[in-house]
Amino acid sequence: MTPFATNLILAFVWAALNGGIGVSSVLVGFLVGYAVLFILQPLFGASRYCSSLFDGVMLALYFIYELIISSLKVAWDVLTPTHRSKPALIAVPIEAKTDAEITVLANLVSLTPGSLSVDISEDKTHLLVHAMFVDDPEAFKQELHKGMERRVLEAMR
Amino acid sequence: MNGLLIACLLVPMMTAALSFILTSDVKSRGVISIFGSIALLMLSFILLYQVASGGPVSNQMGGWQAPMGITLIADMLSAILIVVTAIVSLCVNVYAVGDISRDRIAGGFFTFLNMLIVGVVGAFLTGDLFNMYVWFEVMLISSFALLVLGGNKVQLDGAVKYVAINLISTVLLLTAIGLLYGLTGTLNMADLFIRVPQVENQALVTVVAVLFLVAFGIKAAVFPLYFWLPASYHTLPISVTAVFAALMTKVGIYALIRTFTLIFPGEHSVVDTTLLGLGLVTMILGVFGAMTHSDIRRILAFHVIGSIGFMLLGLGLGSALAMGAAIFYMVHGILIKALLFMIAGIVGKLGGSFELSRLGGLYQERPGFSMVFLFAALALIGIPPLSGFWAKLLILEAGLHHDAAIVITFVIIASLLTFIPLMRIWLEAFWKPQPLESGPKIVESLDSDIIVVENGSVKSAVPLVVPPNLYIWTPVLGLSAVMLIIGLMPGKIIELSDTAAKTLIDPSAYIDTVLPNRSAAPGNLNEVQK
Amino acid sequence: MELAINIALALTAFGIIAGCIRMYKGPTPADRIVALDLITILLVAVSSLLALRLGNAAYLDLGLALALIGFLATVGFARYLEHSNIPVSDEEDRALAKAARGVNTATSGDQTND
Amino acid sequence: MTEMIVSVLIVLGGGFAAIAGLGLLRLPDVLIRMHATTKAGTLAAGLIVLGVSVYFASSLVITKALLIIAFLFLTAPVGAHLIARAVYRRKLPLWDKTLFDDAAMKSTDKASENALSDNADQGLDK
Amino acid sequence: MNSLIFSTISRLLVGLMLLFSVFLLWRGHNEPGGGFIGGLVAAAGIIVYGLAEGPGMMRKLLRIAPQTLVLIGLLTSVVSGLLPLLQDSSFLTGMWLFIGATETEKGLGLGTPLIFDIGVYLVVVGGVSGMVIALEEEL
Amino acid sequence: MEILLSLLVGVLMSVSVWMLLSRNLVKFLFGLVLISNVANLIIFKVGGLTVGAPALITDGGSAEYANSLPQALVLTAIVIGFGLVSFTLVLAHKAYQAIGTLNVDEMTLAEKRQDPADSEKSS
Amino acid sequence: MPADITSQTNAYSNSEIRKGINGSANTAFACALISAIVFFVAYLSQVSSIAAGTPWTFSGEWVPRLGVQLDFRVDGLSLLFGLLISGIGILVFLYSYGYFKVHKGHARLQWLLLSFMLAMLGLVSSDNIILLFIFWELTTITSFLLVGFDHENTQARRSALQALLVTGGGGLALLVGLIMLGQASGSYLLSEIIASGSAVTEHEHYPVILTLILLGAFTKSAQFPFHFWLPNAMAAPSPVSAYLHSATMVKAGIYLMMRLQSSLGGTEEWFYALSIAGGITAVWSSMMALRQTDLKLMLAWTTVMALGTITMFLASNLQIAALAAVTFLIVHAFYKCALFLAIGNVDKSTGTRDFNKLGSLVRFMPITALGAVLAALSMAGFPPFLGFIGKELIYEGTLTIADQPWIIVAAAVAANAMMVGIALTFIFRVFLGGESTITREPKEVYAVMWVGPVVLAIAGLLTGLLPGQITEYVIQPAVSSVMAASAEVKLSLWHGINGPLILSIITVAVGIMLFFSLSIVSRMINNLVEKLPVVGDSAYEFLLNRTQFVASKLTNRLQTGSLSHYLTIVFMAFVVSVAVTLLYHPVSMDFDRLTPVTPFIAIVVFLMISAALVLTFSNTRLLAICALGVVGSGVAVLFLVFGAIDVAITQLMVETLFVVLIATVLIKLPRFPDQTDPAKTRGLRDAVIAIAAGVVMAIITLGVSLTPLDLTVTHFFEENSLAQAYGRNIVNVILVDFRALDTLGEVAVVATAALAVIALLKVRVHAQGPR
Ligand code: NA
Ligand code: NA
Repeated sequence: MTPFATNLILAFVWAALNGGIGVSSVLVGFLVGYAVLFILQPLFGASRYCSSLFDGVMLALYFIYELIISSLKVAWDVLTPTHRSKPALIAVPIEAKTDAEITVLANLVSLTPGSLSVDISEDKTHLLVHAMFVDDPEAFKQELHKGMERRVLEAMR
Repeated sequence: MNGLLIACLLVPMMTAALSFILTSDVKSRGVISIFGSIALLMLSFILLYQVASGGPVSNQMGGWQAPMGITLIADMLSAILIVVTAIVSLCVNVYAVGDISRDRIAGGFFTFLNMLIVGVVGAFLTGDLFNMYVWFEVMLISSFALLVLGGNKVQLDGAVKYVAINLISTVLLLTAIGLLYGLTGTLNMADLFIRVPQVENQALVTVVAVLFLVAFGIKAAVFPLYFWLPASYHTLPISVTAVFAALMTKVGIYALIRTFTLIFPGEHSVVDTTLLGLGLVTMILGVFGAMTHSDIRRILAFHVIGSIGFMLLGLGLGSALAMGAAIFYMVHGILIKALLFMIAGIVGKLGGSFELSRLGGLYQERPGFSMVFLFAALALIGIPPLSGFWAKLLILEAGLHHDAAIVITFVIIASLLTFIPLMRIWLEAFWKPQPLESGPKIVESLDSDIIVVENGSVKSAVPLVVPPNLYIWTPVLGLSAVMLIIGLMPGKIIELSDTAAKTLIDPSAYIDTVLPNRSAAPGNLNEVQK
Repeated sequence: MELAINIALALTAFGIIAGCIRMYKGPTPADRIVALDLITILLVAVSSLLALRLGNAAYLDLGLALALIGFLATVGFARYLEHSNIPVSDEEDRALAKAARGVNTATSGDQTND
Repeated sequence: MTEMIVSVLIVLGGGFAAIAGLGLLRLPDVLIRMHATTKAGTLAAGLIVLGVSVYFASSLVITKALLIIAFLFLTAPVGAHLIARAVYRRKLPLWDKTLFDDAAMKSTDKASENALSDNADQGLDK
Repeated sequence: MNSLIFSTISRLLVGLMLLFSVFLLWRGHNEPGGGFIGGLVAAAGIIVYGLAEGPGMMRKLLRIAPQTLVLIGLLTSVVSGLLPLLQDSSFLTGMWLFIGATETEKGLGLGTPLIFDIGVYLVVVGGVSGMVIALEEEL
Repeated sequence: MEILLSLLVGVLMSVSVWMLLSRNLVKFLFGLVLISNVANLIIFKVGGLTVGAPALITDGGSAEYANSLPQALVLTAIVIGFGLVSFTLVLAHKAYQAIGTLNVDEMTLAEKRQDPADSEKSS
Repeated sequence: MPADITSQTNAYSNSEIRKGINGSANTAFACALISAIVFFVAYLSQVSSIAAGTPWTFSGEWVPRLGVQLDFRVDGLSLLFGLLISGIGILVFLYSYGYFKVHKGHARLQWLLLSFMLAMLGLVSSDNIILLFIFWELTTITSFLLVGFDHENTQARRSALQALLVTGGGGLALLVGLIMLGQASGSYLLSEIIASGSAVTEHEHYPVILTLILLGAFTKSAQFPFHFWLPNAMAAPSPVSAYLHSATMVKAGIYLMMRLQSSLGGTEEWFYALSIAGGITAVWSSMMALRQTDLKLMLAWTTVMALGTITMFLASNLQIAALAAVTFLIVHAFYKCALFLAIGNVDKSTGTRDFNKLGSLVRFMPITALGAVLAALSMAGFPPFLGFIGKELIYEGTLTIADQPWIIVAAAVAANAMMVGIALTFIFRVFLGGESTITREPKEVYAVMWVGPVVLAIAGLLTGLLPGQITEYVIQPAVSSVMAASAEVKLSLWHGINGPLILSIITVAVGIMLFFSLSIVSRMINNLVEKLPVVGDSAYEFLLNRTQFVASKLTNRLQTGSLSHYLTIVFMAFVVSVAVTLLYHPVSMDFDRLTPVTPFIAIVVFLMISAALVLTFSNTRLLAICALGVVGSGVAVLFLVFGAIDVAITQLMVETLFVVLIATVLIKLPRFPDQTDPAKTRGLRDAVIAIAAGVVMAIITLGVSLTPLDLTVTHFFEENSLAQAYGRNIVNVILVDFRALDTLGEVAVVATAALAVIALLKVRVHAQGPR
């Protein structure tokens, strides 16, 4: 996506926020969006920013689904009188290389039922995960590596 | 002249901003600031002229009529005080160029100084109680900034107390204003004059009045609320102390005068008696404090408190005569405090210390400068025909007029005791020969970056004691000249003070200026007056 | 509808109270931060419910602002937790306090600090 | 109909809010509690906000609601991560049934351990 | 904070927050919001970014010294108040310009109060982020 | 309602004064934040309480609005309070750095006692 | 820095600098001398017209509001003083020129003396009492500077301060007294006050006025118990002592009493006050004079004695008393000034003033000796000097006025005998006889230095021989002024053998005896003095130290340096003042106006109160912050519920931002100290103050919220927000339009706070900074 497109999106978001897609509000929205982009210039190249924004929106939708599942599971554990959990802190080796990949992976892990990203090793090779229901750590690692991580990498590469 | 009042406010504000933005050069900032203060001085004289010739001047902000919009109004009291503020501002600005270190200026010294003036002028000009709170805060935060700028540990220690106690006062003030709004539904001070007597629950009005007394009492450094002042003033660079000593507490006094003449006049005689009593105690304790200390700055700081007591007497006695005396005393007090602190700064620069035991020989070394100090000290003590004498004479006359024997007695005692600390400065710093001490000693720091360590004759740190320069002498001599003129020709200022006092006692001109259509209002002015 | 709002408010209020209790009990600073985080998020819920109840969508603006700014608080606290010298639990805190008092009394006799 | 949907959404949201609170109270250690708050709490707020947007059904309100949800879902996992990381690095006490398999993180550990011992000293030095 | 996840997300957030802040500023005259709230949101965005990336990046983001930004904001407010003096009204009197006004619709209202609010916004953004930058740099 | 809120004001006032009087500067700071809240609450409360009628003019909406003036005052006060409290916070930090304590009773550098004996000696 | 000053001090030996000094000193001397001559001549030119009853007057405007105008009026009394001041001034300036020729402070001294003379002349010529006071104070200040002239000497500094405090304090009393006098008589003009006759003595405030004015006069004229400063003031150089402490300044009090005698006198109060003070002063100072071996001190004490004597005479309102006082005043001015100057010459030449070490100075400094001996003879009251006439008048007066003549007469004889004794000591143990133990050979002084004593001594002789002129032109007009009625007086050396003459003879006899037994007498007096209670100097010292002590104690007790102490007092003041007000003005409450409580609010309030209590007892910082956060959020929720959305948003954001800031800062701050063992009483006191503060605040808030609120202003905003300010958010419109000035100030606060914080954070703190 070009910066212009991003700008256009921002313009429409603005117009929507202002309660109606009209000529004047889109125009103002475009100006505001341009200002925001201008301000953000030093952060990174505009194209980089655009893709991040797009992924963000897409992944957000995915999160919602995952979130509902995980919440229900936690709710179950909270509401039943006994704690069935077998918590563990597991350093899972990861393949994800870029910051964006790692971030998405980590956040997805956090929103997945029963797991929470805790830390990333300094060399970015391991993701420390706190899991609520772990019987076998190695199995857990495999599952995360093969399941979640592959899906994320496929989506992003 | 729609813009005159607001110009008095905006000139220092824009000076504050522009001096910082336009340049990072230390001297240029000072020059911009000096020009700003000259502009303010000119404006203030125009204002005084207008008020003197045509009565109170007012302007509604945003064009919204009173009591809805905020009123800026200058009556005689405000106009006088703004002129005096502008004089102090100009003097301190010039002095600061020669005195303040580069670090402090880089940190925004002139911005803060001008913002302080904004707050002071705003407080003097506003006709709206909440707006007054806002200007008080502008003044307060600027003073905080000046207080800590480039600070060493002693300065920070003093700042903690200053900040803490003043913040309490701020909160109490805000509460009091809120409560008064809850009782009357208005914040306009002229409108309050009309509405306060209409409040059914007068007991609550009295309670709120007491809250105001406490809140402004802290600002004005009234006993037993003055602790912040001697805790901090002596830790500051002289330029800052000069402007603090001259203006900060006087704004509190102004607020007390304004509140208790306009909003809670007459019938709250309990408050008046209390003010009188507090004034007496403050006066004596101020002098006692000055007698206790041997650091020139601390001596003078306590004198600031002592003079607060004098000013309260005028308000406490409550007549136009007494109020006029208090206003004259205020003018004298503001200028003489600024002058004395600036002189103390020169003493520090010449003698390398503010501690009397380490000073000496200045009379021999600098006879001319000694005379300037002596002149200022005698003016403070109230030796005729200097300004302090007229202030004292006015207060004594007012006191005698009221047959207030206790007041007279206290004034006499305080005046007599005032001799002791000031003459001690003279005896020790000027007359006494320079002490020659042996052994290592740390000469007091005059500024954050000036530390002198002496061991016998060997100085083991760089003595950065700056000799006074033209920037420092000019305001001192200029202000001395002003004081001399006031002393020799006090008539005009006494006349203006009397006019101001009359406007305070009978605020109908003030009210009419703010609320020209008030005849429709139910409050009958004549009933409310004393 | 009215009932639903009241039930939802009550349940959310319960969540907030639970958060307050956890905040009070600790025992680790992290527990408190987590509790504060939850309270912030639930305040977003409360403001939305108030929008419903008072029939004014303007209350949603508060939710929006809170959602943004609440994150800032969490980040700030997390950093505080990670970098500060605060004890990791109330127990450690008490132990440290006791030790500090011991040192105090050992060195400076009658001096009491509070 | 709208009212029905709104009611369901907000009561459900309220329910999750209560569960999050309950979880915070009942679960054994801070990391496990975070599972409850980050997930159930975020969901609770999201559902209720959604309910509000359904009720008002204007583009402005919907945009606002979506923005709230987006903000929450972007920030919740990050916030959780930061707190959890601090818990881990500061070695806060965890439930004794917790299994540790974090050998690969040692490099990160070293630094924080030093920091911790320094801090402990500071703690005494008041 | 030196967290990869945090810094990645913070870049995203700061954009959203700035946009939202301008929205709040713009709508403040008619809906909840205004210069102060908008400024705070913007500052919060900048702070989030700063916490993730360090104070140096915050300075880079602001481009001019925060003190200057603050004072420019103050001057903006002052100047917005001075404009009406040109047509001999009092300080801070609102002056309005309606773009695309018709008989029924007032159109897009631009007034000195908005400029005033922009000044407030700038002061808050500069002030709050400046404080945090200074604090971060000092610690 | 009035009694309940007055009770709240009273309790909060007491707690803030208690905190302000504590010897620890950080506690003082907390007390300061709290007492600012009390002041704001008082202004807000004495300005009259109207449930759920934001001072936003809607076309054809009811003419009943919550009292807008105290709101504006409180808003101003909050902002000002923020400025002051932030400053105080940083001051506490710097003071600790310089003086090495947060105990206000130990912060007496600026006011060295002047003994009567001392002053006699020097005169 | 200190080193520089010593080098500067030494640098005065440098001849170039000396030339510079002489240059400026010559200018000063010329100014002083010319002024004195001009004034003297001017006064002389007025003599005949004033003697004829036409005073010289001048009126100018100054500060009409205060009634302080430039009113001058020279009548007989003023003329007498004016002649003395300017005439003696000429001699003293001349003398000083020689005395200080090479002194570094010569110019300064001449200027000071000139200022003093002008102040003194102003004092005696003012017709306006406030103007008189202004000059009065100026003499105090100039004399302070003159007494402390030798300022590097500790004793000089102490004496100067003492003189200043005593006379300055008296001056303050005098000021009040004069204002009251003005108010009582309805005028600040002396001529009108005097003309108003007994109006003042019949006024209800008369005793107060009298007391205050006499306090001023007594301190200035060194009357008991304020006499002590005068001998101490002898730390001043000789010409200063001669001028100020014998001839002029100390007579200012006398002048005032003479001036006001006609309006304040004639009452019992006046009589007893003056006669008792004067009597004690005379007797006490006579004794003290006999103790001294330092000639200058001896003279100083005799001055005090003379002042006492004059005061005693002024007690009576008889003409003979006034005559005696006026005459003695002149006599005393002549001989005392001459003697002081002579002693100055002796001191200068020999380096000592101890009469035991001096002797037969006539051989070395004959001219000085001539002047001194003639003056001493006048002092002893030998004919044909004016002193003789003065003494005769004293006896005549004593015999006339005293109720109990024999006691007073005895006292007068004793005092005069002492004078004789001392005069003989001067003559025979210093100048004409006696043994000298000094090592260096004294030389006669410059002409300018002996001209003073000689002229004055001769004046004493000539006026004694030919009293007619001085009586007609000076004494009679002066007495008329004192009496406020034209007086007819005649002076002559010989009155025939009468009571006074017999007393004079007795006096001389006793005096001679005294001269021979001086050492015994002084030892006896010394023994006596040791047994007497503390007076004078030590009382002053005691009072000063005590005041200083109390001041320090009180200041240190209040200004402890501890913030918690300050805050405790501040809050106590707040609680007590409000509580007392509430007690005296009970607040009535209209409970019908209460609105019902909703459960939601109740829960919020409950949570807030709980959180506040947690905050009170929290020992961990994080818990405290969290509790604070809960309270803050609760406040926000309350704002929200009651329709303040903007405020709520702001509150929450500010709260959060603050929490972030505090969390950042707390990283670097120490944890809360342990509070398990707080000082119990302190905790209790704090708790009481805190609870009381809460209670009063709750009561006030409740009271105010139950008061109906006038919503005019708010309604105006609501009506005009959209219509005239084009905004729907009323709160925002208030902020940016209706009350935009508040917001401007608020923005200024935020801007300044930000700048301040940034600047503060840049401060480099030196852990071992300056103390
Ligand atoms: Na002051
Ligand atoms: Na009054």
